Amino acid sequence: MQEFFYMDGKWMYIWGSYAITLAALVLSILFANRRKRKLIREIEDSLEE
Amino acid sequence: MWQWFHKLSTPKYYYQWSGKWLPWLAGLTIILFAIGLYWGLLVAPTDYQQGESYRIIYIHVPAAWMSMFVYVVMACAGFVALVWKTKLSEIVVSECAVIGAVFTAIALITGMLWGKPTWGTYWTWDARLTSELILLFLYFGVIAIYSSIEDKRVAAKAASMLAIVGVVNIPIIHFSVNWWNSLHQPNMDIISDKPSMDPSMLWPLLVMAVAFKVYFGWVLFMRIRNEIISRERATKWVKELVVGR
Amino acid sequence: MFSALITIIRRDLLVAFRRRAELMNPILFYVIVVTLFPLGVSPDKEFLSQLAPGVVWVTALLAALISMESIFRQDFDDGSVEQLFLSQHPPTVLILGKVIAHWLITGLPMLIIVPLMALLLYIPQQAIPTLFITVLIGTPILSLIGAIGVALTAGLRGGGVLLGLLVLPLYIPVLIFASGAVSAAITGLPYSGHVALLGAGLILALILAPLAISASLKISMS
Amino acid sequence: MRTQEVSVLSAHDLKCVKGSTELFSNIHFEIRSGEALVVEGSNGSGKTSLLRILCNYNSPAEGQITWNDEKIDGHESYQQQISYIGHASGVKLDLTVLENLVFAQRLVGTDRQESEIKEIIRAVGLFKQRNILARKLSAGQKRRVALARLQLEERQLWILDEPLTALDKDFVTEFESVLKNHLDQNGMLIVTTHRELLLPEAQLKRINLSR
Repeated sequence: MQEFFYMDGKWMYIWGSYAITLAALVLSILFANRRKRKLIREIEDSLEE
Repeated sequence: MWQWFHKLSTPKYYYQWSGKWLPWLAGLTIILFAIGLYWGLLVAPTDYQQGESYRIIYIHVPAAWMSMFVYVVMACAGFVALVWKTKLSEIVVSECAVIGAVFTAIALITGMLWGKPTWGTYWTWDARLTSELILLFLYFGVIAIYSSIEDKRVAAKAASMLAIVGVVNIPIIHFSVNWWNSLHQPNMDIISDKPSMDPSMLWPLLVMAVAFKVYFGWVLFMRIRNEIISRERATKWVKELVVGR
Repeated sequence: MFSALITIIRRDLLVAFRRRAELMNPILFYVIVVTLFPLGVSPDKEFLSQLAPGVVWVTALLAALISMESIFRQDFDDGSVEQLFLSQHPPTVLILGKVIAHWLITGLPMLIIVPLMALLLYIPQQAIPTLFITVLIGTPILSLIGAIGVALTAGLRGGGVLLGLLVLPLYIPVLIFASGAVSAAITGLPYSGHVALLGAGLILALILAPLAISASLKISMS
Repeated sequence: MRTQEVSVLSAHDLKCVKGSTELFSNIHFEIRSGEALVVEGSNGSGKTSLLRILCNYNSPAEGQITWNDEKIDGHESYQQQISYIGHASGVKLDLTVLENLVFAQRLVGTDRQESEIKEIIRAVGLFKQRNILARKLSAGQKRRVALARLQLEERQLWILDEPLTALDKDFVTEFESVLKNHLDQNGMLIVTTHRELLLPEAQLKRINLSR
């Protein structure tokens, strides 16, 4: 298992690029979700007045 | 069929329709990514020439394909926005610009991280990387013009126009960059556009490509729904939606 | 139709000549930027003549970009853009006339300083005709594509930088083939292929750009 | 001015939205040849926006506009029936009065002799200034150049945004007769103005946007 992560010496590049890609994809989804919650809160506030 | 398509382009109906699809898109994306990553990282054999570092293609190539695919989708939405002036297509244009830029950035970064072990340097003025960089500038252009106009409907039309002008120029830029590259640099790219790898390496790539497309659907739907709520906040159905939540 | 084209070219040239002092600005800007390169890089003859095609054409792109703004700026301010769309003649013809007039004011003068540039950058004698041809065919493309960008950003603040971001990526093919032609000529290689592609680009731009400019103006005016 | 055929311009439940604020909604009107529509409303009520929508420079958020029962959006010759004066008079500052009018009418597609153009310049009281650069004219004089262009273009539908601003008193009455003359020859007029226009009530229709 250990040598799987080692990727014969090039682990930094492989896992680096996978980490960056998956981070970017997941963050896009989280930001979209965060914006949705923020929008709904804004609309709720505006409805209260 | 046309009637349904026309009905779908009204924000209210689209919001309900897409609501049903979101969980499916999310689930399918996660499953496909799991299969693709497992297959590409664990099952696929080591490349005789590049060793393990070739596995980066399982995200680099799909991201590069998506960066082009999203631009074409954006340009088509732009065409619909300018001709039929539907509100939904205008929203698709502005949201695609951001998603496309993200995919292009991913393709660039993974391309550089792949270049280091393969060619020894992070950046080479390789034809594909250069075209990808110019594509990123085109995306920034669309995002910049959209954000610099206050009235969102006019901004969307301007962005649509630029997307259409851009999509006409992409093949020209691609051709001229390839020609320029072949002139100045002996041909160095290891994997040609259509990877002639043996099937065991190819299948995970196709699975990842589909995974990226389904992911694109998921994040696009989410962003469109957000923009619909934001723009239609004054309407009754949005207020009911928010209260009813 | 053709008379309308000539009319709007004459009008814009007349307007430009009323402010004769400003006519020299694009050329002066061009020469100054060209002189920056030897100062910034190195005055060595061998090095400069190899760098020359790129310098000439990157500067041409920047000069075109900076002088693009003036094509619709005045029309938006004095309200004559609206009149373009009320004319019996199709707006694309009038717009093409405006771009031709703008090119005659900012693009064509570049031809005058081609010999000077060749001198400053040690461009060998036999490459000068190529330089002339590429400037003659290339700069109209820059004006046509640039006008699309100006039409989209006319009413916006921060127009200059935004215009650059929009238009420079679209200028890249012209840069590649034009500087390619000049460097080929310098090294004695055939350059007719590059010039032919530039010509094709010009025809494509002449046909498509006015349509895009007209649509973009309608968007900016709405 | 030769009389033109009868035309009808009608608008049904027009609504205009600027950014996220609604300017006006369900606006209806119909004007035939020989009639004028005065658009009233407080500042910022969307008068200029309505005029620009009627020129088809902008499309309304909702509603329909028809010219002789044909939708104006995509209508191939509707805009060629219009003469429009916006807040800016469409006058080139670096051209003289005469040059402005010679080029304007030729670009619009009419081909008048220079003598006729000079005649119109005399009518608007700018004959002495005909060779002066428009840059040196006062706002009122620039407005008169635009009004001169109006008469040269000989279009059926005049859409004027505050045409009388900066005009001195005696010229206004003269211009009102030009408008009346235009209406009598099957012309049509849509105008916004703060100053009351002395036009026969029978030919006048009004709408108010700020209601």
